This record gives sequence, structure tokens and C-alpha cells, in this order.
Amino acid sequence: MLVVENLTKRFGRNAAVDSMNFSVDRPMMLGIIGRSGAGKSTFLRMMNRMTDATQGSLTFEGRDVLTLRGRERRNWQADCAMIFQQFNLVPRMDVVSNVLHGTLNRRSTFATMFNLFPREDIHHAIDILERMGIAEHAAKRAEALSGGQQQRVAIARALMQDPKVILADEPIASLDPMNAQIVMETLRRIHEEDGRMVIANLHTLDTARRYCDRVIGMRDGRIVFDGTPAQLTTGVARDIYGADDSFSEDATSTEIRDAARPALTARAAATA
Amino acid sequence: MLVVENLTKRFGRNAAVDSMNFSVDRPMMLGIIGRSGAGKSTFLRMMNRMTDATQGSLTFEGRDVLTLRGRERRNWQADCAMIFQQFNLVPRMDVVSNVLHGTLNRRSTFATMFNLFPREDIHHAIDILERMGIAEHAAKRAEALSGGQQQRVAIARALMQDPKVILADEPIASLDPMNAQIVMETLRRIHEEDGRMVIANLHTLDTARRYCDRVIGMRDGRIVFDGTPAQLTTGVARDIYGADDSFSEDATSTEIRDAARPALTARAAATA
Amino acid sequence: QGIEEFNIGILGGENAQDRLNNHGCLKTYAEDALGVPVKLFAPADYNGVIQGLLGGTIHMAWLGASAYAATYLQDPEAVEPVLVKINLDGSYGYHSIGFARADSGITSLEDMQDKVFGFGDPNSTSGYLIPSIEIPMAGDAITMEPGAYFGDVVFTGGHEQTIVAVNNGDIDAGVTWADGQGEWADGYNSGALRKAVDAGLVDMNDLVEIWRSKPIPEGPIVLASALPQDVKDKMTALVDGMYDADPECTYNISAGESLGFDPITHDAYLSIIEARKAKSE
Amino acid sequence: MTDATAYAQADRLFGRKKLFSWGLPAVVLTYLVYVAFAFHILTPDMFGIPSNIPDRDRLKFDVQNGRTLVADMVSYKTHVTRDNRSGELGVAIEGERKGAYPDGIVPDWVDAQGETTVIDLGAGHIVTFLPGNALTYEVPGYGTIRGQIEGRTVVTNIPEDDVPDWINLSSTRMAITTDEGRLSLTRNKTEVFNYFPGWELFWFTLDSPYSGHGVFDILFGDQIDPARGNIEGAWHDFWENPMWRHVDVAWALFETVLMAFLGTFGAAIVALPVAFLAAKNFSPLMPVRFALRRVFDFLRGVDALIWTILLSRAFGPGPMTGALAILFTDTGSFGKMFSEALENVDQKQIDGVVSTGASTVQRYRFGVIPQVTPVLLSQVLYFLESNTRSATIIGAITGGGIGLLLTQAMITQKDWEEVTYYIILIVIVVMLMDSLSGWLRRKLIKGE
Amino acid sequence: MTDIPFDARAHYVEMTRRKRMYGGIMLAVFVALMVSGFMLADARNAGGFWAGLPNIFGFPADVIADTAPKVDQLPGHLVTYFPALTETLNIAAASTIIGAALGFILSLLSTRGMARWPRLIPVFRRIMDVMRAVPEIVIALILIFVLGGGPVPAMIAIAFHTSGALGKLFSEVNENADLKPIEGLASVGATWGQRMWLGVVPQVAPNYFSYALLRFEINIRASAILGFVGAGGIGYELKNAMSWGQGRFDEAAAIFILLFLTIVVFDQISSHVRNRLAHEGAH
Ligand SMILES: Nc1ncnc2c1ncn2[C@@H]1O[C@H](COP(=O)(O)OP(=O)(O)OP(=O)(O)O)[C@@H](O)[C@H]1O
Ligand SMILES: Nc1ncnc2c1ncn2[C@@H]1O[C@H](COP(=O)(O)OP(=O)(O)OP(=O)(O)O)[C@@H](O)[C@H]1O
Ligand SMILES: [Mg+2]
Ligand SMILES: [Mg+2]
Repeated sequence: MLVVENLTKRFGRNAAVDSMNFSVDRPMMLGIIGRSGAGKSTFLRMMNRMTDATQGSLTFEGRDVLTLRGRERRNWQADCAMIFQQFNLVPRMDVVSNVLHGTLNRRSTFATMFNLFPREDIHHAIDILERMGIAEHAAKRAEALSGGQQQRVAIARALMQDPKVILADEPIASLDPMNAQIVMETLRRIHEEDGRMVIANLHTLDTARRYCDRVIGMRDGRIVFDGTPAQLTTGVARDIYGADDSFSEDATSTEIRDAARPALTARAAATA
Repeated sequence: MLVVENLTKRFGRNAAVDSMNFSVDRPMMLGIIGRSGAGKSTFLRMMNRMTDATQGSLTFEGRDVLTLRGRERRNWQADCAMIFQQFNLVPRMDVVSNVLHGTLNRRSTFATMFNLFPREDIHHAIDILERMGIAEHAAKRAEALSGGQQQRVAIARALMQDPKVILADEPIASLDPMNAQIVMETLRRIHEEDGRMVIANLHTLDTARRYCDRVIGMRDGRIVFDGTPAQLTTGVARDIYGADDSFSEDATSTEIRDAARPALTARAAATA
Repeated sequence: QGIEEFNIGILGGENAQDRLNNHGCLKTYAEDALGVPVKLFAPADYNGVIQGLLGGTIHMAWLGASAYAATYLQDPEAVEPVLVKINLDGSYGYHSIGFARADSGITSLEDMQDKVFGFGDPNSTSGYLIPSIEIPMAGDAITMEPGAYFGDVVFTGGHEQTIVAVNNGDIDAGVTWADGQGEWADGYNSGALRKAVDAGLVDMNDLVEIWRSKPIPEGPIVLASALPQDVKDKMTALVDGMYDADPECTYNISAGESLGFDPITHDAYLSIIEARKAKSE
Repeated sequence: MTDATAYAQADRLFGRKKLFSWGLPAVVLTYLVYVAFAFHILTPDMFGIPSNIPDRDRLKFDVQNGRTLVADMVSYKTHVTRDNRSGELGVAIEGERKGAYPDGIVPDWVDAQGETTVIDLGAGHIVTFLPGNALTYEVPGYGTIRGQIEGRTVVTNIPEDDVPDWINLSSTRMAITTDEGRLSLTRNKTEVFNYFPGWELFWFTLDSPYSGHGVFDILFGDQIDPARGNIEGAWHDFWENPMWRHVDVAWALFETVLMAFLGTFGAAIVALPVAFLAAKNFSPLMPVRFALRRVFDFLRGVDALIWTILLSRAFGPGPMTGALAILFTDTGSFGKMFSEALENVDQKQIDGVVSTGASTVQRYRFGVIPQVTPVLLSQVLYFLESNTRSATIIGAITGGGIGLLLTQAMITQKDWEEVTYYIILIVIVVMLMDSLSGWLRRKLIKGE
Repeated sequence: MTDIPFDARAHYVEMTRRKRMYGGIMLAVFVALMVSGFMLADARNAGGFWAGLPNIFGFPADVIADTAPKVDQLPGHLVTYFPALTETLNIAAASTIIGAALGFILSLLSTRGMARWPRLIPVFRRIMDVMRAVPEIVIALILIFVLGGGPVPAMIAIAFHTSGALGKLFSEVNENADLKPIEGLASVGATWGQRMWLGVVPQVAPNYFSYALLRFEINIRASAILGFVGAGGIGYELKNAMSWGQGRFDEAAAIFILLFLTIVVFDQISSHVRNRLAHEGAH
């Protein structure tokens, strides 16, 4: 259903994404890993059409995404929700309004200008918030919520779009381990319960392993790994991250392994 | 040399410190423990004369501390250095200047305003920083240092005062275990090498046990324990903290037990 | 075509509130005569009124001769003079009076060498235009160039400020206006000095007169040329007949005792206009 | 690091710091000294260096003027005048027609009997107007001064070689100033000023039936004026008080606030859309952006003062001109500030909205407006407060508002009590606007 | 979630309805105030807004017409009026320095945690409010009466207002300053002066400087305006040239150019410096 061919994005002379090729035949949870600057975000932004590609094509259910213009392009964006590392909510607006932004594409510009959303949309938004477990914060300003809660609002906004695909750009990078787990589990549940496709950029291997059905590894804009989580060995990881032998997965792990033996944050202990 | 009699501090109707009585006959390292709100900080602040006592007396080497006024009071403050949980340095100033602030009481206001610190003071400050192991940061701004380094600057400032007593109010509460250890060891060394008296508020039992010669336990403003570290059993600790049987010391331990098994910070994992 | 409103501009000399106050009766009469709302405006200085007349936003004003000349020179079509105030003795003129502090030892322009001389408002006839032309004629050496004969030449902003500045010693001498009749000790019968004395601001014993100009023609009441003829006629007739109809109101609008207003034409101000034109070169 | 290098490094550091902490104050101090000389607060001859700075350029401190001013702010004087030609006697507060006592009525400290009038200034100072343009003034501790007009000159019994400094004497005029009052005698008139504390006639002028009645009388007492109810009549006489003109003052005050209000918000309304075109991240065209920036600089650089003068030609005197002057200048300020605020917007929020498929307008509405609103609003409210103050000055130039009344009253220098009144009103209004804008800021920005 | 059953839907709908209503009322009131205010101002003005609009270039056109033939004299005029401009700038700079110094002390005295006499904080706040509320022109005109003409009354008047205005801004900065360093200094026995100078000033200096620069910009205008009503400097010259009108418009134009350039130059310099300070203060 998703076919990416030869997709390339150049900023000046530097190729952020360099002839990416892969295809996906059924809704699944797809993880993209790679170190900073590998081109993960750029790929998602091209897919959501927030950034234009330099060349190549991207087809979703037969729709040639990269050539869409105007109204059609916005419709595609509505079908392809995006979740950001920094949540990218409107902090001064209340939670429900933020979720309702997911309907902007469907509603007339004029009506939304005055914040006039239909009542059933409002109720639907609150239902989604309930599903995310944060309905009691509905009337608060987004900025008043904790990071994990804000990310769940962002997911609620994405769900409000009723999208075919959810793109998540490092959704847990600014969260603590507890919240990270909640958010990843929510995404997984959405995928499983609603059957939506989820593409998530992740910066930790174990998360990708644990939640994804398929993992793509990128390095310098190119795909250097494409396979199941099981195939993702430490050796492969070293390839992807360009790390040497001292590389240990623990250093980037955020998983909460066992309630009795709390997380070892090596970094906290190591810094002087 | 230190005699505290009937010392009381009331905020409104609430007694933060309630007729405290104890005396110390030789310079020693004294730990004060107790849960939050027990009155530990209030006692230290009264001793340093940053807060006025409501009643009672505090005599140090025959000097009636609580009745000192103006110049004499500031002289006492110079003799009785204070170290804070949050370091309380001037963040935008360089490290040496912060250490030199320890001499403010000796220098005229005018001279200090124009940065006219005598050269021997500057050199002395550097010597102290060297002793603290942070001389290479001398010219940096205080804010550019890590927490543990900042606390060592604060101790350096205290030493610069050449005080008879050093009061330390939870000096390691905002430090990670590694730094906590360094700071506590520094304080102990100062006590042993210079023979200065150190009074430290601590919020963890094992720290008190490990570094102090004598421990005072407070609860609701009153002294409920006064003895050697050895007498400080888990039962006594339960008394002091008003905890029930589920109390386990591990929950507040900050000790670094084994380099191979890094610190368990229960709090970090427990917060959602 | 008719008009929708009629705006009267009032020049300085008193504080703004009193000015508006004194012209309240004129406003009432004019509203009756014209049948449109009449508004009074009291801008801060001569220039405010001049700009209003030039822009057509003010329809009637009592100008000084120099201010009329300024208006005429910038736009000859803007206004036309219609009436002039007649003094108690039947003349329509007044003087520019140069004065100094008695204890300064200054008694004439000769004593003013290297001293500070003060004018009022640049648009004032007696406070600037006439003295700036006539004073240099009083002696060969005298010019109005600051620093040449006088130590400095400044503008104080208005008649009242000049009087206060001389009295306070901020400047050594200045010019203001007076009718030149009656006693110096009273500040003459009318004029800025008289008002200052009446207000208790100065004691005339402390001041001496050091110079006096030739008679200066009283400024005209002008009407905007663009007004319909019948409006002009009505307003001219109204003010012309005011002395007989309501002496109290005449007293108020002419700032003191007078014999009312008589018609006048542009020709009476030709020499002033020439003088001003010469100053502008 | 060795001790020696560490010492050297620290010494260098403190050398620099010392230089800075001495250098900066020294520069500032030098400048202030220069200004003190430039403004003649200090002169070379104070330091023994001869200089030819004329006296008038030196700073002086006129205590007498200051005292007069303060006294005038809190007191009023009543004039008793005799016309020496007709012999007519008049009593008037501040010597003004509208403060005149009605014919035949005089205050109780004046005793008029035929051609003789006895005026008791208090503390034993008694002035007597005698027939034949003569008078006596009993000054306790000095004696009785006599004066008379004979022909054209003033004749007195004051010894010519020993005139006290509180008497100003010439052949045409005698003036006496004491703590209790002032007297002047010239050929035309004899005048006595008696000073009293307070703002006389603030509530009612003497011709009002309510003059001299207290609040209680008016509210609960008998009907004073048969034609009108007490409250209605008293309000009317107070509001239309011809001496203090409360109604005009209220209008003037209102006009001032109106100028500030229209100018500030008008400017904000004009500047907001334009600021988008001038912001780097929103402007489609660089030349447009550059041009708009220069337009903003121009509007601001010309300054409200000059705009006032330029606009008074087209719009004449009045509050609209003042409002437009503020509007022009502030459009420049707001244009710049708004576009800077827009350049600093957080792209993340916008991205979030864009990713849902929002249209351009929706992007501005939800991505941009919510985050710039608090910044803009607080800037606008801050300007509103400071423009209230500027509007007094602009009013003084364009001819409108309380500023005109104030400056004119100050320039004529006699009605200091009115000046005080206006100042108090202005201060109150500005402080009210300050609290109002603070209140709105908290309400609208911090949210309920 | 709480145990109490809680209907998020009804609650939220009710809340938006209320918010929308308040918003609507606010907007309506604001629009009504703007429109009626505009109409009122129009009615109380001598010339109407719409009638005057076409004449808006009347005055500039006269100035240009008068200046154009004498353009060669402009440089001379620029030189002539430069000293007056210097005086105006000196007034602005000196009053900013003095005002900032006073404002600094006032702000310390009126900030909780720093005040020398904490009980007097409200008193100092009120004092600053009043200092801010009195227009400069009032003080200048009163002082002219006592001190005579010249730049000093203007300087004092502006400094007076500036200390109130900066005092308030400074105390807002102070409020955000960290009190911990001050406590730290108190514990070593530092005097109040030392605590403020060493503990507060380093934290707030960049913000202070930025506000003071902004104020300097404002004070240049204030000092020009005060000249206009009688306190000397470039404003005085401008008023005289402008009042005389035709014949001296070339001088007016020269003064105008000087004033305009000065304001624009200082405005640009100060916004540049302030931007840099803001970025430096960020980390
Ligand atoms: N707007 C842009 N202009 C220029 N270069 C860009 C832009 N956006 C991204 N790049 C460059 O493209 C490359 C890929 O960036 P991208 O953000 O896609 O990486 P990433 O894998 O998401 O990294 P990170 O983990 O840091 O988010 C980087 O070298 C980056 O500097
Ligand atoms: N300035 C103050 N005003 C009013 N109450 C105060 C003040 N300072 C302290 N208290 C109260 O006095 C009691 C003792 O406070 P104190 O800070 O001494 O406790 P502590 O043992 O240091 O606790 P912690 O571990 O939280 O620092 C508390 O109940 C506190 O609320
Ligand atoms: Mg990225
Ligand atoms: Mg504590």
C-alpha cells in the first residue's frame, strides 16, 4: 500500500535523504532508526508533505503523494497524521481545542476562524481523550500538562484526523521512561485496535525492537537496514550508528525492565 | 564550646523549632537528621543569624550569638560559614569572585564594589580551589559548573571565611550520588585537617552514619534523638521519620555501594 | 450651498479655559445667526490658528497683523479681513513696548549691547515682526543677528513668558504689547503688561520702558474666503453690531474696554505684509 | 595546572575586572561632569579658573519664585479695589469678574462706610481707605504708613532714606508686601490683596445660591433654591461653575484619554496585518519587507510631535488630530515590534497545525495568532498607558484635551491652583490607566 | 481520574460557551468603543476626518515647495543647528543615566526579598507610580519657573519620570532574579550594599542595560518635545522655524532631517544592541 521509490531530498549540496526505496504491503508498525542527521525527520516531513522532495516518488494506496497540490495535498495531510518530538501543540489553547485542530481540514476556514467546532466533534474529541486517559484535563491549557500528557494530546489530535497513517517523529525523545512507555504502548494499541499504519522514528534500539513489526535503519540518508526486529543484532546496530566496539545498548536504553529493579540510568551515574 | 538552651522559633502559632537543648564541647562533625519540616534549616539559619530566634539562647565559645547586632552580627556570620542545598552562588560571576565573597565581611563595602580584592586574598582563593580540586575552573562563571563543582565552590567560599563553624544545610540533596560522596568527603576532610566544627543537615541516614561523629534527630521542632551513629538503629530512625514498618532505608540511600552496580535512584524511576 | 458647522479659532493671551469662557457669548450669538453648530478652538499658539485657517478647518479668527500676513503669504485666497477693533480713543493701533528690569540699569537700547533680548512668538506682530524691523533702525550698530549687537536673541514663546522672563532676569529685556495710554505704573490701560500687573505677576516699579514702536495696526477679524457670502455677511454684521447689542460680550471678546469693531480691508495690512515678506527672504 | 600559572591567570582576570569596574563608572562620571559644564551647572570659575559665562546662563535657584508658586497652589487672594477716579469699591476673588461679590455685599473683614473703608487683614494689619485717594496701613511693629495721590504723584510718610525692603516705592506707585497681604497705590486705583488658604469657589461661585452651604445642608436640608431641587441644582451649579469650569475640564480629560485610546488601538489594528508582510518568516517578498521596515522607521522617526504639526493643517485642532498623530507614530512602533514578535514565533506549533492539513488562514489562526497575542496585547496595553501621558503633551500642541488647559495655565503663570488641580487629575487618570492596563493584561494574558 | 463521576463533555461545552460569550461581549464592547470614540473625536475636531484626508500632504508640500529652491543652504543649516541637537542629546543621555541610577535604587527598595526596609515597599511602589504618572512637561514648566530657562529643568523633569518608569521595569526584572545568591552573601556577613551589588547586579545587568537603552531612545523624543514647549535644544529651534512658516521652511526641513536621522540612528543602534543582549542573556 506504500511504495517509496528513489526518494531524495537535497538541502543545497547535502543530501538529507538519498534515493530511499522500500514498500509496505499492509498496515503495520514501522520503526525507523538511525543517528542524528540520518534523515529520519526529513523522510517523515516529505511523506506528510511539509517538505517537498527533490526527486523520487511516494505512492500510498495508489495516490501519488508527492504531486498533490492545494486542497488535495491538505486532504492527504489529514489522512497522514503527524506526531512530533516536542508535541507541537498550541500551548496556550485548551486541550480539547488542540485535539479539534485535527478536524481543521474537514471544516470550512470561516467556521474555524471563530473557534466554532460542531458539538459532535467536541464530544468525539473528549471520547478520544478518554481513550488516552486524560479526559479530566480536557479544559486545561495544553502548557499546563506534563510532557507525557501533552504527547497523548498530540496523539489524540492525530486520531481526531481519523488518518490512514500516523507518522511519529521521535515521539518519546523528550519523555521520561515511564511516560515513554505509556506513549509507545498507546501507539501500538492504536495500530492494533484501529488497524492504522504507524511509522515511528525512534532513537533507541530496544523500543524499536519491542514495539515495531518492521525496522528500517538509516545512515547518512540511505537505508542500511530493513528487516524484522529479530534481525536487529548489536552488530547491525553498530553499522547503523557507525559506532565502535565500545557501543553498548544500555547507554541508550529507556526501557523500564522490572518494577523491583528500577531503571539503570548509566548516564546519571557517570557524569561527574 | 557550643551551648544551645531552650532555643525556640515560632512562625505565627507554629513552632518550627521547639525548645532545643544540647551542647557540644569540642569541634566535631555533627549531623542533624529529620524529615522535611522538622526544623533543621530553621535551626541553622538561627545559628547563622539569618533568622531571628523567638526565644532561648545560643552561646559559642562564650559569645552570646543571638544578641549580636550590626557589625558584630556580621562578624559572627563570617565566623560561621553556611553551605546551602542550592549552593547559592552568584551564577553569572566567575568562580574566584564567588570564593572571594567569603572575605566580604573583612573588606569595606566600597572596595568590594570596585572589585578591589587584595592580591593575597586572590591567591588564597586559588589555593583553596586547588584543595577542592577545581582550580582549573577558576575563571569560569559559576553557572557553567556542574552541581558538584558548584557545591565545592560554595565550600571554598566557606573556607575563605576562615570560619570556626561550617553549617551545611542539606549540602548533597541536589547532587547525584557521585558528587554527593565527593562533597561529604570534602567536608569531613576539612573537619579533620583544619579542626573546624561542621554541622550538617542531612536527609539520609546512611550519610549521617558514615560521616558524622554525633547525630541529632529532630521531629516537629524537637530533638528526639541525640547520640552516636552507632546508636542510630532502624527503630530509632522510624521514630525520627514517623514512618511505619514499611520504612526501608534503601528508599533514601544515596550511597555509591559498588562501582560495577551504579546508584539506584529510586525516585527517578518512581516518578511518573 | 450652506455650511454644516462653523469653527472659531481664538488666539492666546489668557489661559485656554478663560479664552473659551469669554467667547461663550459669541458662540451663542453665532449659533442663532447661522443655525449651525459653532465650535470654539483655542490652539496653543498663533501657528495653530494659522494652520487651521489655511487648511479650511477654522472659519473665523481674530488674528494679529503679522499672523494675518503669514496666512496671506502662504495662501492669498484663504481668508479675508473684515473687521478691526476700535480703541476707546477711536484709534485702531497699539505699540510694541521694549522693557527691562529697573535695577539692571538698562534704560535704552544703547545699554543693551551684549545683553540678551527676548521676543515672544515668531508670529506675533508686536512681539516679533515690528520690533525686529524697527529696533535695528534705532541705531547704526544695532542688528537682530544673535551675538552681533545683542549678546543673544531668543524667543520666549509668548507675551506672558517674555514679561516673566524679564522680571525673573532670565533675559535682560524683551518686547510686549500695550496700548501706550494711561500710566506705566499700572502697566498702561490695556495690554499684556496690564494683565500681568492685574494678576499680581509683576510690580511695574521694578520695570522700565526702554523702547516703543510706532503705532501698529490692530489685527483683523478674518473669515475664510471659501465661506458662502451670506455666512460672511451674517457674521460680519453680528460682530459689527455687537457693541450696541451686547457691550458685555464685546468686552469679553475684545479682551477689555473698546468701542467695538469696524470694517477693514486687506489694504490696511499691505505694509505689514511687505515687512513680513522682507523678513522671509 | 601549577600554582604559578593559576595565580597569574587569576591576577589577569582581576586586573580586567578592576579595569572594568573602575573604567565604566569613570566614563559615566566623566560624561556627567562634561554635561554639568555644558549645562552651566558647574562653571570654571567655581574652580578658580576665570570664565566669561554671563550670569543669565548660570543655573540659578530662585527660592522666592518657588515659594510664591507653592503658596499660590494652595491659597487664593481676594482683591479689594478702589477706582481712584470714580471712587467705586469692588471686592472680587482673584480679582476676576466671575469671582466678584455682588454689589453692596462685602466679606466680613471689609467694613465699607461711605468713602471710608476699613480692611482687616488679620494679625493687627489694618488698611483704611480714606477720602481724597488717601489711605493708611497700620503695620504692627513698624507703625502707620500713610499714602495719598496728589496730582500725578504718590506722596507718603515713609522716610525716603530708609525704605524697608518690603515696600516698593516710586513717585507713581507705592507697593507694600507683608505676610498678611499686599497693597498697591497708583493714580488709577488702590488695591489690597488678602490671602486665604484653600481653593476658593471650587464648589460654587458666589452667585450660586448653594455657595456657603455644606454637603449635609444640600443633601438633607431645606430646599435652598425654590426653582430647583437641591441635588439637581447644586450639581448644575457645581458642574457649570464658571470659575473652575468642571464640565470643560472633564471633557478635556476625556478627550485626552480618547486620543490615547483611539491612537493606540487604531495603530494596533493598522499595524497587525502589515506586520505579517514585514516579518521575515511570513513575507512573500523581500523587497516588500524591506520597504515596510523603512516605512515603520519613518513613521516612528518623525515622532508624534511633528506628526501633530503636519496633520493639524489637514484636520485642524482637536482630538482627532492628536489621535491620528499617536496612530501614525505607534503604527511605526507596533509595526516593528509586531514583526519582531512574529519573527520569533515558535515554528513547532505552526508545524503541528500544518501537519493536520490546515489551510494558510487556519495556520495563522491556530499556529501564529495564539502565540503572538499575549506578546502583542501586552505591548499595546503598555503603550496605552504611556500614550495617556503623551496625549497631554500632544494636546498642548494641537489644541485639545487637558494638556492645553494645563500648559496654558502654566504659561500665564497666575492660576497655579488650577495647574495643581489639572496635575492631580492627570496623575489620577494616568494611574488609573496604568492599573486598568495591568488588570487587562492579567485578565487577558494570564487567563482569568 | 477521580472517583467522583465527572462529565467532561458537559463541563467542556459549558466552559467554551461561557468563554465564547465573554469573548463576544469583549469584542462587541471594544468595537463599539472604537467606533463611537472615532465619531466623537471626529465631531469634536475642527476639521472632519474624511474632509481632511485629501489635504494630508498640504503641509509637507508647502515645506518642500519652500525648501526646494534653497536646497543648497541645507548643509549650512545642518551645521547651524547641530549644537542644539547636541544639547537635546545631552539632556536625554544625562537624564537617562541619572534616572536609571535612581530607578535602580528605587527598584531594590521595592522588591520583596531585597528591600532594605521591607515594610516600606508599598510606599516606594506608590512613589514610583506617581513619578511615572506625572508628565515631564509639568515638571519642566514648574522648574523653569524656579531654575530659569535652559536645559537643566528639562533634564531633571525627564530624569524624574525616567526613574519612575525604569524603577518599575527594573523591579520586574528583580522579581525574576534568583534570591539564593543574596542569601549566600548574607550568610558570609555581607552588608546590604554588598548583597545588592554582588548578588543582584550581575544577574540583572543585561536586562537593565537593555531597558535603559530603550529609555534613552524614548528620552531623545521627550527632550525634543520639551524643547518645543520651551526648554531649549532642537525642539525650540524647530518650533520657531515651523511657526514662522513660509520663508523658514528650509530651516525647519533641516532641523527635521537632523531630528529624524538622530532618532532613526539611535533607534537602530539600540535595537541592535538589545537584540544581542537578549541572545546573550538567553543561555
Ligand atoms: N531545513 C533544512 N535546511 C538545511 N538542512 C536541513 C534542513 N532540515 C534538515 N537538514 C539537514 O538534513 C539532514 C537530515 O536531517 P534530519 O532532521 O532529517 O535528521 P534526523 O535523522 O531526523 O536527525 P535527528 O535525530 O537529529 O532529528 C541533516 O544533516 C540536517 O542538517
Ligand atoms: N519563613 C517562614 N515562614 C513561615 N513558616 C516557616 C518559614 N520557614 C520555615 N517555616 C516552617 O517551619 C517549619 C520548619 O521548617 P524548616 O525549613 O526548618 O524544616 P526542615 O527540617 O529544614 O525541612 P526541609 O527538609 O524541607 O528543608 C516548617 O513547618 C516550615 O513550614
Ligand atoms: Mg529528527
Ligand atoms: Mg530545610
